[in-house]
Amino acid sequence: MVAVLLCAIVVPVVTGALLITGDRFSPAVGALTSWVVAVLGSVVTAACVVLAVWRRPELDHEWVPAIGMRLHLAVDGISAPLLLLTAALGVLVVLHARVEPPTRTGHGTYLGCLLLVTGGAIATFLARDAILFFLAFEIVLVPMWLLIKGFGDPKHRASASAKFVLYTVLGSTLMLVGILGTVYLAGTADIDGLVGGAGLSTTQQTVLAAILLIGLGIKVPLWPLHSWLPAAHTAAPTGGSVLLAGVLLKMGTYGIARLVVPVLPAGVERLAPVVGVLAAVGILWGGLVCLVERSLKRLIAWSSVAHMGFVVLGLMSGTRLGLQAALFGNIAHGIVSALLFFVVGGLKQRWGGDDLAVARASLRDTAPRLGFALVVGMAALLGLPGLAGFWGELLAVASVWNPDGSRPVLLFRVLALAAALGTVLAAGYALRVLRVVWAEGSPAEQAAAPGTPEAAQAPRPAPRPVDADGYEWAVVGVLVLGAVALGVLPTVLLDSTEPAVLHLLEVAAR
Amino acid sequence: MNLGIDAPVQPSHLAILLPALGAVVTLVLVRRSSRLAATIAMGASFLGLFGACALLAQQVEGDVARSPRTIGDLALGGGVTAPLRLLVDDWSVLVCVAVALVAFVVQTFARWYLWTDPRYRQFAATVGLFTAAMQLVVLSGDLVLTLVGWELMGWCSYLLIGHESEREKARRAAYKAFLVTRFADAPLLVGIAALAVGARSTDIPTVLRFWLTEPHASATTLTVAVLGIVCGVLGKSAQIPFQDWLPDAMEGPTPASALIHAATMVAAGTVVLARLLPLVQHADHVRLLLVLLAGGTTVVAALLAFFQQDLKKLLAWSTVSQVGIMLTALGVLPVGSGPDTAITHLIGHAAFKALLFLMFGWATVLVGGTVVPRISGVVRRYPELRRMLAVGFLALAGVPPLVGFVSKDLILDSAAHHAADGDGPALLGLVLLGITTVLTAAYAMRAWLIVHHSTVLERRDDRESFEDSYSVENVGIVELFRDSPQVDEWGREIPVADWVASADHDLEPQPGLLPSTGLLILSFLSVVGGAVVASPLLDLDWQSPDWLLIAAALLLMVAAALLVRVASLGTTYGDASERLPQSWRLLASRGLGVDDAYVGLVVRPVLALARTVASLDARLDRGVEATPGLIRSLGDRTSGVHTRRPTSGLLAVVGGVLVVGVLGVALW
Amino acid sequence: MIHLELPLLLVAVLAGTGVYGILARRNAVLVLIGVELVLASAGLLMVTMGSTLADPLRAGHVLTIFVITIAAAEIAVALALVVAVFRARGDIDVTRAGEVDS
Amino acid sequence: MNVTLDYGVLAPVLIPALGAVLVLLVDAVLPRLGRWHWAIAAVLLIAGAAACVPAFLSGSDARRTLCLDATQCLYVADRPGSALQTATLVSAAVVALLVLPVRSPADRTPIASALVLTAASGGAGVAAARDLGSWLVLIELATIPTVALVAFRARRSAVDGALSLLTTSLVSFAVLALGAALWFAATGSALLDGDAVLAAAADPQAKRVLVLAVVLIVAGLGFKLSLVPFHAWTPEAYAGASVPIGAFLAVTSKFAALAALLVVLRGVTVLGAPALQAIAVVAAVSMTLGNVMALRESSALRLLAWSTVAQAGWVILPLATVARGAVRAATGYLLVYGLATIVAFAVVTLVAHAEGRGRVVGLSSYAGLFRRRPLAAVTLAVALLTLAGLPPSVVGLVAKVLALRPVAADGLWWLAIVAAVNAMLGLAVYLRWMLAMAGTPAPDTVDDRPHRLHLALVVLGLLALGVTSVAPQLLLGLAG
Repeated sequence: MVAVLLCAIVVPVVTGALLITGDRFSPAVGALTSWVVAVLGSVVTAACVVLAVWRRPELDHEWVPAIGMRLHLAVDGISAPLLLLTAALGVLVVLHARVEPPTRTGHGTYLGCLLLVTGGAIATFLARDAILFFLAFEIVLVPMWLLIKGFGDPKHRASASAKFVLYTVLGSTLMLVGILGTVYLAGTADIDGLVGGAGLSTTQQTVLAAILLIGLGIKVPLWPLHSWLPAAHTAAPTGGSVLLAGVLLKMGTYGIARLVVPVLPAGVERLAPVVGVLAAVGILWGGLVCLVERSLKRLIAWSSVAHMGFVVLGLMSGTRLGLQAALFGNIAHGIVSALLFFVVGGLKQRWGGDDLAVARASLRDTAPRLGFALVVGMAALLGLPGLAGFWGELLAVASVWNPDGSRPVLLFRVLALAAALGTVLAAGYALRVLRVVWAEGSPAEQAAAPGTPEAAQAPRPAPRPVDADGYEWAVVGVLVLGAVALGVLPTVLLDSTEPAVLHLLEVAAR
Repeated sequence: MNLGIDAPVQPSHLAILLPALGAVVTLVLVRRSSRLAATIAMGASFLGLFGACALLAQQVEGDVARSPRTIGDLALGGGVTAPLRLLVDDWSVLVCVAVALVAFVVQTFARWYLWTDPRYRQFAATVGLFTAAMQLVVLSGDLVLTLVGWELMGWCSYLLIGHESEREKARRAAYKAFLVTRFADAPLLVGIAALAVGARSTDIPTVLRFWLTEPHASATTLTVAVLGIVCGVLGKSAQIPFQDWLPDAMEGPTPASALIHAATMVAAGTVVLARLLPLVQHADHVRLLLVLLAGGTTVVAALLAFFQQDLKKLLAWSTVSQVGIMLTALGVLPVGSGPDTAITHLIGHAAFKALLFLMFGWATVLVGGTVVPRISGVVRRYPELRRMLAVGFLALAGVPPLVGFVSKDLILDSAAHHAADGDGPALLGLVLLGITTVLTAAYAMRAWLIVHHSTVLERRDDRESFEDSYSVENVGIVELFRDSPQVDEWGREIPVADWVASADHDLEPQPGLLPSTGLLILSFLSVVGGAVVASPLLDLDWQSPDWLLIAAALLLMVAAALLVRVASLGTTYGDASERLPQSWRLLASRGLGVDDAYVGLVVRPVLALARTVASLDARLDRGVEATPGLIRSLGDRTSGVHTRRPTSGLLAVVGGVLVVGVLGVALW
Repeated sequence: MIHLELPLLLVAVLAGTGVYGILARRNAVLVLIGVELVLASAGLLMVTMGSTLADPLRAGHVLTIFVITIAAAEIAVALALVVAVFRARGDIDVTRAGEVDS
Repeated sequence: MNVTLDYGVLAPVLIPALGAVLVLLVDAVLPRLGRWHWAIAAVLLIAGAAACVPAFLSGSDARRTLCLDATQCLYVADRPGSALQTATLVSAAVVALLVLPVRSPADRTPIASALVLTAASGGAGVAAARDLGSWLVLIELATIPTVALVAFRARRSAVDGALSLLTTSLVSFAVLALGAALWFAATGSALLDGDAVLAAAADPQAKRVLVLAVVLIVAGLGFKLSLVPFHAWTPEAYAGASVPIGAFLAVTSKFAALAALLVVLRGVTVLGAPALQAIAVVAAVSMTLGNVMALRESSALRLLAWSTVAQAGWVILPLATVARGAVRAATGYLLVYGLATIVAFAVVTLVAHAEGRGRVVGLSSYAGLFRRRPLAAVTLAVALLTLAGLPPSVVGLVAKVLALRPVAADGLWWLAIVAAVNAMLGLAVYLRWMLAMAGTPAPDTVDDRPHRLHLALVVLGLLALGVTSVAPQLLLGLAG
């Protein structure tokens, strides 16, 4: 069973590397072959992940004693949902690549990068050694950079990719500093062994927590460290956006939930008000920007800033409820943002741009399936019950209203109010999008659409059907189902994370 | 329904799930066929009604499952429990049946009304979901479930109001409805969180027990929480200051309006507040505020209703007013008494308001609109509308012995009793309710006089000649509105078409058997529904009415009605409000300009703030993007030092030795 | 036993002069001479200290000889390079090197 | 006085030293041997490296010889020292192999190979030297030949670079000599071991002199490590020298320099002294300046030079602390740096040999390398990512962890944050080059086949990077 753990990481990484290598030959390996290999790779990976989640094996092996890094992989209730999400999104983005191939040659590289990102994320969620966690954290960087740089929107990709990779590497190196400090002072790199402060003084914990939170905050992203995110999303190809929003951002909050909250409780206690305020500002900031943002893809990216604010708020409340809320919010946002980016990515390619100010035929008439998916996504975004987004936000607000006794209650109540206002803003921008894209317009304008200057100058690689069908509809449909399932039966996820959360906080409190 | 008390599926589940299931099946399985969609939707709705009736039967027999499970406890880490159970008690069962009934009638009517609509499928599904959400709120025994149903209703109302999204007005109205209610929901969310987290449970009985009996429960927190909940209720029930979304919501198809106004959306506020009534009674300041706002709304809305030039809008404002009555009723109750008066009014209102809306929908199909000039005299022209419209208006006005009278009188009675005990809010409520009763009678009379106006035939023919003529300029404007022979474009007289003049209306659209039956049931209930007060399910003191109060109210109502009748004499459309200044009517039809206030006070500032934030963020972004340039210029500056000459290197070496030496010796 | 002050003063003067020579001279050979002066000061310091300490290995003196040897080797290489520079450029001005990039 | 002598232990130093003589002798006997001198040199260097192998087998015991008594030995090769010796010799061997195919005047080959051998011998020796005298001699033995090696290219830029290198090295040597004299003055001993230091530390006056001595020595070695502000020669020399000699300067010399620095610091750390703030400042400034300058550099060789400056900062980063394992960390980082850099130079040599030097100088001339020479380009990319410390090159990442660990452990937060910022800047530097490789190629591509030996070395380098990425301990374990 232990082999499953290794396979879950090695299979996507090796398949990805092979695909990239295949592209280097001349003539390059065919697009279809690459795709089939990638699908196989991602499916095997997903199977491994499912097995690992089911059987919960553990691997603990010496790897690099020089830096005290062990090859320690395991699954628990906190990482299991994220692992499943990652594996599922890994399969979906690869499937979707058939519908929306990269705009230039290099299928193998594109698919390989997707797999590498998936593999890196899986490694991150599996890692139980703090330094190994950092290593896995870094694996996704270069492939993601390549995705944006090589396959992104030609207009923005140069600066966006640079911003992404440099910002993130700064964050992760800061995180490394924090991890190393913690590991050295605690005397162990084992994540479970670190839980509970490991005898660090409050000052030490505060400094370390600050460094870690800044580092991870860039990844999350926490306001005001967010400015790489909208740019990266605007430029990234659809698959890249999906992985970025659905997986990469989660690594930041997962890191906070794993390495900061339980490990440095005293430090978090001191910093919680500051971080909480930043998160709340992020919620409002993101929501407000979304109200006036004209690029649809950017708008979704901004909404991520706002939604990750809820997750961070939950984490900062210091209660079990808050942690549960954050973990739920993480998964929910993963599904919803992935869904939205698939839809919006498809729309952007069909429209040849994603400016909301351009008049187009209403989606509900021209492309009812895409329209339906967009409606579900937007409804989930504004936290509609019955869809995934609701529970995370509700629980986050509840946890922030009554934070842990060590937090300033009044301030946190104000934050809860701000978060509640954030849901109103979310409704504002989600419905704004629906009003413009889904409901407005008349079929007569459709004929004029291809002739608009925006459409003329954008590259149009292959004509796509007006509405989603085939793989695209399957991919989108699976995510819609996921969003509904999680919204109707939140207990499935909450039950799976609860024991781990209780265990974590119990050990931390000891 | 032979279900054991511990069976996993209870009638309460069925009442909620079946309409939702119908919606899902309609959306997922039905591709094109409206017929299939209608069958499924109506079937599901009927089964939901059946479930509700089964629940009622069980309740009456007393072997009902009091708190059935739903999806199980939420695992929240132990700090707060969320059992997510339903709560079945006397009044909720009654409301449940009323909701199911109205929903079923609306579904059948919509099948007729929206027969040619290409989006009928979505409409039917949304109505199903809407019903399920409302039933969830009605039967919810858990704050979280209440919130779930509550928000879902908001969403469904968004979809229904924006059904005809080709029209900008519909889109705007839908957007506005959702945003206004959502805005009011933010405090509700916080309030629910505060209540639940304080009581460490979201179970409503537990929450009530905690806040009412626990000595160390903070009164301030309770006040804040209840304030939040009342705020949410005011939003959903379209009370001041959130009232303006509801009249706009008339942009939705009429069946949707019937659903929103009669049994679901706006009534949900009453249901939730009735559930949490003990808490409201506990927080005295909030109760006063509630009475003030809801009572004020009843009066203002009734006045506005009187001035409306679109009778559908009149009905909308009347809903606002009537829901205000329910909320006021909750506010004037003495501590410890149940919400049964308000619930009675809710049920009665559901019946007659649904009836009125659907009848107006029918009338719209016949005459093409509900603005006064169009609908004036519709009853004369289509007598089949007469009886049921009359029942509806009488019930609305509160004429004995119709249901409106019964429930309103009970409310007045309880307010009077409580006011007599010296309760301030009750006294305030009594006064406001009294005014409203009179005003209600007045606007109901006005509406009836308009639809009953007799001169409609001639004007209708004028209009038809106007519409049929090829070029408008050939038809003098004077001729248009005079009882003159109609001419074609060459000035020749044209004969009045036979079918227009004849009384035979077979060619006019008629609702089918099912919708007609539904309307009949509704009108029946509007007449005899008052009997519900005698049921054992409601704890009402109906046997000892205050005859003096009834007499006074009736007298005032009759006086108002007479005044309206007198005022309507000699007007073009039988519209009593024509006697009043045009500017008043304009102001009223714009809802007192509250929409402008929303835009000016909330929308514009928020958008301005959003733009500021966006530009700030752009600045931040530029700051980040300037970093490479900064580094480059730093490099350029340092490159000035690197002359590539050995001497500069030597200088650096010596300087470095000095610096390092000083540093080393000083800091060691 | 002579006092240590005088030799140490000489060490300082030599080192200072050497550094001045290194910094102020443009002629490569003169720069070399500056370096030699600093090395001489180092040697002198070692000899001085070696003579005051009772070191069985006579390390001070040995070190001085080492330094002188290394300096000689360096100067050999340096002069060879100076010749090469002169051949390539026609002068041995250290401030003008690197003006043209190939 | 009896001095023990163990030739086996001394072999890593003696074999290349004698090898230099041997090469010259062979040249005297067989004057037309030409480039085969390089092969002889490579074999000898490998043999020298092989002589180090017992140090890694025998466990933790340091190998010592030339002992005066039981405790005082003039030659001690401990684990990090042996690692640096091996690395010095192996890298010199690789340089020799890289030079081998390059055409050059026949009379220069033996001299150049003898110089490489000599410098390698000095570098190997300095790692184990434990007394001031041999330390000074060996470090200059490792330095002076490089001046000649740079000048050998005989272009004007090479001569200029050599002059820059020479003047800086002379001044640095003067500083070193002064430092050595002060050390001697403070401790009264020519030995670089802890006892004498402890004795000197007891006397506050002597301690002050000792500190000055240490600081001067650090400054003198800073030149060799290309630390700011002793770095000015680096870009000139790299740009001037032939590409393989650039590799020699960038790798072999650095190993020797760190070995020399460690010898001194190892003696000082017994003081349990507070962190060497001077080293911290120098490290921070080196990293920052190196990266900033590299960011605006348009020549690949100069970029590598500036990258060396920045990496030197990373190398001495752990030495600014007194944390356990600082020495091992610095050694480990340098080993990884050396591996990555020599692989990068190997790729540049390959391209330069196949397409001409003009096609490797400007960054823009790398355009299309990914299409033109996928293998070389991928290898170079991996090497650059190793330097940047990012996966897929795990070993580079591990090295970064290794270097930051003592800093974080010691709580030098400001330094850690500067390092984090520099990790970002460094990535920008290397990504620039990688982006240049990804661009579309210039039309006038000279596409000669690369020399087989170069190709083999590049493949070997890629393999080495790959293997060490899977098992970084193979490389880092050398340092103990």
